[in-house]
Amino acid sequence: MDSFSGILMEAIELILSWDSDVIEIIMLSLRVTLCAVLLACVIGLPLGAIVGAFRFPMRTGVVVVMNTLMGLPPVVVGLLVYLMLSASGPMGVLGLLYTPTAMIIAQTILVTPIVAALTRQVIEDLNLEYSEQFASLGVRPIERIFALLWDARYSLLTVALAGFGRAVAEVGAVIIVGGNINHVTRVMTTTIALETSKGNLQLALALGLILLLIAVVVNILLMAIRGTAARAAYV
Amino acid sequence: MDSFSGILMEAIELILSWDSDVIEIIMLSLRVTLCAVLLACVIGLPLGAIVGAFRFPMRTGVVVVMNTLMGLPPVVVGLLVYLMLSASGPMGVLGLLYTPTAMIIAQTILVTPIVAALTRQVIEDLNLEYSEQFASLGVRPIERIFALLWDARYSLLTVALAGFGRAVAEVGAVIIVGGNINHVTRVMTTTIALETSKGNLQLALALGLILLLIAVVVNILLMAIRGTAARAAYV
Amino acid sequence: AQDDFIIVQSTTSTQNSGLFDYMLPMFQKETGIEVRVVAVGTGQAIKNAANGDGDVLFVHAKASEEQFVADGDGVERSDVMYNDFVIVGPPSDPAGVAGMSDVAAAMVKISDAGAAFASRGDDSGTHKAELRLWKDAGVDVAAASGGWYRETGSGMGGTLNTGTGMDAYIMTDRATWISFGNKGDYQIAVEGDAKMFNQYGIILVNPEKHSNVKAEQGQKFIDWVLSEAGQAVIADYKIDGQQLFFPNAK
Amino acid sequence: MSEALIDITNHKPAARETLLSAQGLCFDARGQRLIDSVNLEVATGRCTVIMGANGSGKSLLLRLLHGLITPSAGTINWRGGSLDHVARLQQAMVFQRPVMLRRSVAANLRFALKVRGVHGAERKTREAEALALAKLENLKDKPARVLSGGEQQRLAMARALISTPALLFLDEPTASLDPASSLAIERLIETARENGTTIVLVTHDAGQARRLGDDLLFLHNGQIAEAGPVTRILEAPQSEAAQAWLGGRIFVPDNPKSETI
Amino acid sequence: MSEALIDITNHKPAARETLLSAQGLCFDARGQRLIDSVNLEVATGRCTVIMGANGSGKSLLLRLLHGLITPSAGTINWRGGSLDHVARLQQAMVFQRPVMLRRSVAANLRFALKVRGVHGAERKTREAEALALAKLENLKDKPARVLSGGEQQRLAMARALISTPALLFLDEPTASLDPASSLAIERLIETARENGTTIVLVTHDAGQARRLGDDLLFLHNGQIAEAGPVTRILEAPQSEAAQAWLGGRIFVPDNPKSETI
Ligand SMILES: Nc1ncnc2c1ncn2[C@@H]1O[C@H](COP(=O)(O)OP(=O)(O)OP(=O)(O)O)[C@@H](O)[C@H]1O
Ligand SMILES: Nc1ncnc2c1ncn2[C@@H]1O[C@H](COP(=O)(O)OP(=O)(O)OP(=O)(O)O)[C@@H](O)[C@H]1O
Ligand SMILES: [Mg+2]
Ligand SMILES: [Mg+2]
Repeated sequence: MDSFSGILMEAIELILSWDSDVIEIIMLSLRVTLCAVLLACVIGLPLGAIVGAFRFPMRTGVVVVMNTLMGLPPVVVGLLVYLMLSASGPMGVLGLLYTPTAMIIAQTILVTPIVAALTRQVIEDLNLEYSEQFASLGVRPIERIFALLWDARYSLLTVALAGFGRAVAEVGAVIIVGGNINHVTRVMTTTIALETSKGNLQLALALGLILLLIAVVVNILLMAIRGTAARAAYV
Repeated sequence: MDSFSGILMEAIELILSWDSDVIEIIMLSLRVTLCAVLLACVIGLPLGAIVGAFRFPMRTGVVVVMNTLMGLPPVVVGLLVYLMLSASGPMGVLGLLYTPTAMIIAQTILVTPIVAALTRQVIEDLNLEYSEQFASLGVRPIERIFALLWDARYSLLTVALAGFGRAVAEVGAVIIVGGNINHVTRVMTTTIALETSKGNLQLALALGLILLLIAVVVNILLMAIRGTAARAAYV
Repeated sequence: AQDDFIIVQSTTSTQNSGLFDYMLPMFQKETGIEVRVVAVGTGQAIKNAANGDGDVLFVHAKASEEQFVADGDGVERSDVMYNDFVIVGPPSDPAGVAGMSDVAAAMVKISDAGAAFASRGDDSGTHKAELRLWKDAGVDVAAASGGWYRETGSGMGGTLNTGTGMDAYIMTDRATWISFGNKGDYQIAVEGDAKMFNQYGIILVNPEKHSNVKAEQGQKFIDWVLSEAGQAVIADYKIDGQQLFFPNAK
Repeated sequence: MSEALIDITNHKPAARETLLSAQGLCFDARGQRLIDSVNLEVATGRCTVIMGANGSGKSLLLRLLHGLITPSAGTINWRGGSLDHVARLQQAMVFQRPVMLRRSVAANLRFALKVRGVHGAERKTREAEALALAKLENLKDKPARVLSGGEQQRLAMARALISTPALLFLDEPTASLDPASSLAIERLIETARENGTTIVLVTHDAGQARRLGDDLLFLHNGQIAEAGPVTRILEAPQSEAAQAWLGGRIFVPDNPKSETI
Repeated sequence: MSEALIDITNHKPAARETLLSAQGLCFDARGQRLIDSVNLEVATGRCTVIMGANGSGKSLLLRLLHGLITPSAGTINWRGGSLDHVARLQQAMVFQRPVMLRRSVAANLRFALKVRGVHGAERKTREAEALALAKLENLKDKPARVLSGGEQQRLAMARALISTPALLFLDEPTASLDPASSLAIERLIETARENGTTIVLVTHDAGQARRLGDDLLFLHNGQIAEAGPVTRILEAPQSEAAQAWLGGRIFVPDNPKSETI
């Protein structure tokens, strides 16, 4: 075993020697992650906003469930999706097991509660300020949800980034439903797990660094969009 | 293979047949998770609040880094902690590898960025309202951080729960630094992964359900505390 | 064709050795069939195959494999190749077993010395073989679990990472060991006992039970692996000049 | 609708259609009765002024009448029916502390129109009109939340008027306005009345009450201490509460004594 | 300190120590010059009134002088030195829109004392005094954010006074107060002056300016249009801006015409 810093050095070197296999894996990681986060936002943002903006019976129960589901164990989600998509499962005929689509489904299930629960909190705080004004204007429920989401968009960016962070780093669910098949469903995190189990710790760390770099780039892009927009319109 | 619902039924049955080994695993899971979340809050809340409340050079950079670190891959964190704590690593002499302490360290590293990044957003939103009043009162930076954290405590509860969700469901890091050693470092998630690899899907799902139940209980407890306090003092 | 592929459920030890990366491109070149390998724990691989989520099962746990066929989940089991298990240990050799070839005696020594031993503890083929060896040696490891006997509940690679980190003895298959990248200064301590034989088998998943099984292509793969050409490819696969698997198809 | 103007001068409660009424209205919070058995009628076209000390419950009463909070007891009638979503769309309110959406000034106005399904060219025209009314043309692209206190109050007024409500609740709409803007806003209120809008106005300014109001409700500790025509109450209050309040008349702005200390 | 009272009557700028001064103060936002080359001096013990139309920059100027925002150009001097944290601790401000911490009324007051290191028995006494001053004893355990508009304004005043500042900035402190509360607040301001506190007051109420002010700054579009003794400017404004503003005198509250329309 090399020294700690030695391994880091080697990791950086490995990053510099670009490789077509690595690029393929990175692209699939990005595709799966971004699709899942997008889907999670499409479902989780309105859901969180509804729970955050309205009072209804059993609301506290819903909030507890949403908060709890932030702790869905990836392996459990992976297993459930596997059982659904397995040839002997109810959706087996679709033949989705061991495809990127299956991975997107699993990740969406994992990330949606995170997006929804955090959105609920953000929208609840904003709604405290807006609700009477909205009621006075006669804003209908759907418009209200959209208006709250729109006005909270800069705070919600952080929520989406939390979802992205979870999805991009996730391995437990995608390895079960994707199978970590070379050139088909191998992504960054499953590769890192594989190389770790092969004892190639340097390579695993190098890939981890690349993964973080990708996350940095995504974050910078989003912050840049936010920054420009904020300067123009937000207070 | 049983049907999907059959497996769920079996899982529930398994839960009902309580077992001393299972209890040991649950207690360790709770201990590791709660310690890690506590530590992550102790570090992440003030950190997030500082970045949320103050302007300083390179602040955007810090925000990007914080947001990015929400996507720290657990396996990478596990490896880094492993290399730090391994006998040949810089902190090898402490003999912490394959102890619950190592798992707490790894989870703290994973959860702290989540707590910090989300806290940053919550505090930034509140600070928008408070900052001039605080400046006028001559509130010193440290008091300011504490006052903001205190007044945002109900929103921050959701942040802490997001951290709890991540920690309680996490397997990739703890299995590397803890080793999933029976009776020593075996927790719920590593057990679920193990049973899955053995093909005992029913058992894995049953354990997953128990894990979620634990998360529900923790959530309900915290919501109850919040509910009572909120009725007394908060608007 | 785009979807001219089969799924092989296999184990991490086969995958980690690099054999598939070496062998499968040759098969695809010859037949045009892409082989997608899902490498998981032995138990999980068998379960997945029993669910019909694969066309071919390629593992090393003979008793379970025969049960798989007996349950009607598989068509027929064939021996493919073998390698052997070894016990690796730290250079300090706390139990003084280095160089031994009598595995039972070595295990007794380890147990008597209370030297750390890392077991996979995951019901995998390797784990089952290890338990059998302990039993032969007359050591009750269940009682020592959590003490010197440490069940890591991980795959072979994870157990090697963990075991080397705690200066424990570890039983592993030779192929995984040779290709393992995190050996540190570990060395093989015990090898050469006939009891440490590790047989791999291959089974076509029963298409009568699971209509989605691509029986034709799956059988083609099995036939190729068992053919002289396939067996030669297995024998040719070497790391650092060492042969990892020894073909023994009948 | 020009009848409404006549009322301003003769200040007599005319027998006319009741637009909004409340019976036995109560509101409790934290175990305290904050609004206590309020009965009232607001007739179409009139301007009802609500006065009372700080904390007497004026804003709470408006929020109850506007249906923003649910009464603990009592009923509210709107045109003889109940106060539902459709009724709310015919009302508007200017809050004591304006709530500005995190958008530009124009977008704040646009939002109120969008909610009422006003689109396209009409929206543009009405938006421009409202900006002109509130003298906010120069500020229309600014984020609403950076406006000065008075500018925000004017924007809130414009946003409420833009929907041409049948009933307009105004909670101290000129509190932080300069005299010229106050004048402009009072003119706007009069114009709205001429167009048929009924007004319920909370103010601390007796002069304003006299200028704009027909009827006056004097609130004290959540109860109506006195109700009647504005001039009558301001000149000859009968309830102790109103007398005491007006006893602070040294500070009712139109008293010359207020200039010497 | 009783000298200060004399000034109220003779309204002559006395030659005394300058507490706060600004030279060439400018503030830009969104490419607009909002405060433009303001020079001013605030002498110890005096009450300087700032008037001007909505949006003329009164609140911005207070925030600049209080050091809450950084000027784009110009300098501010506090007792001849710079405006640092220590200086800020000697100042206090009542904002136009009070910011209430999410705590009880008493805790809001307590917070201001804690910040200044006042603890134990003294804190209790001063807290009780402040509650009494602002007539908030009955409300002391309520969450500050459910208070009525006027109650919040009184709490903000109490919170500012509790630290016995050398300089007190007041941004329309009586805008939403009833006449009796306004009187009480004006009394509080006078008491503070007697105790040596210098006042800078923004108001739209000419009567209040006359009652409380020594010097007047008239702001127009971010510039000082006119400065001088309060009575002189209110009676004989020289700048066009002030003339125009006072030309709306039909709405300056002490004009009897304001009662008839
Ligand atoms: N949610 C609440 N919980 C407890 N008390 C409340 C709540 N809302 C309002 N109050 C109290 O009810 C009283 C009346 O409040 P309201 O805002 O109606 O006063 P107001 O007459 O409008 O006063 P102002 O002239 O100061 O605006 C106040 O004392 C306030 O503290
Ligand atoms: N951050 C900002 N960005 C752009 N414009 C601003 C900003 N802050 C204030 N303004 C503008 O500056 C002008 C002056 O604002 P200020 O709040 O000082 O007015 P004011 O004199 O206090 O008015 P009022 O009597 O209504 O309180 C306003 O037109 C306002 O829209
Ligand atoms: Mg009010
Ligand atoms: Mg202002």
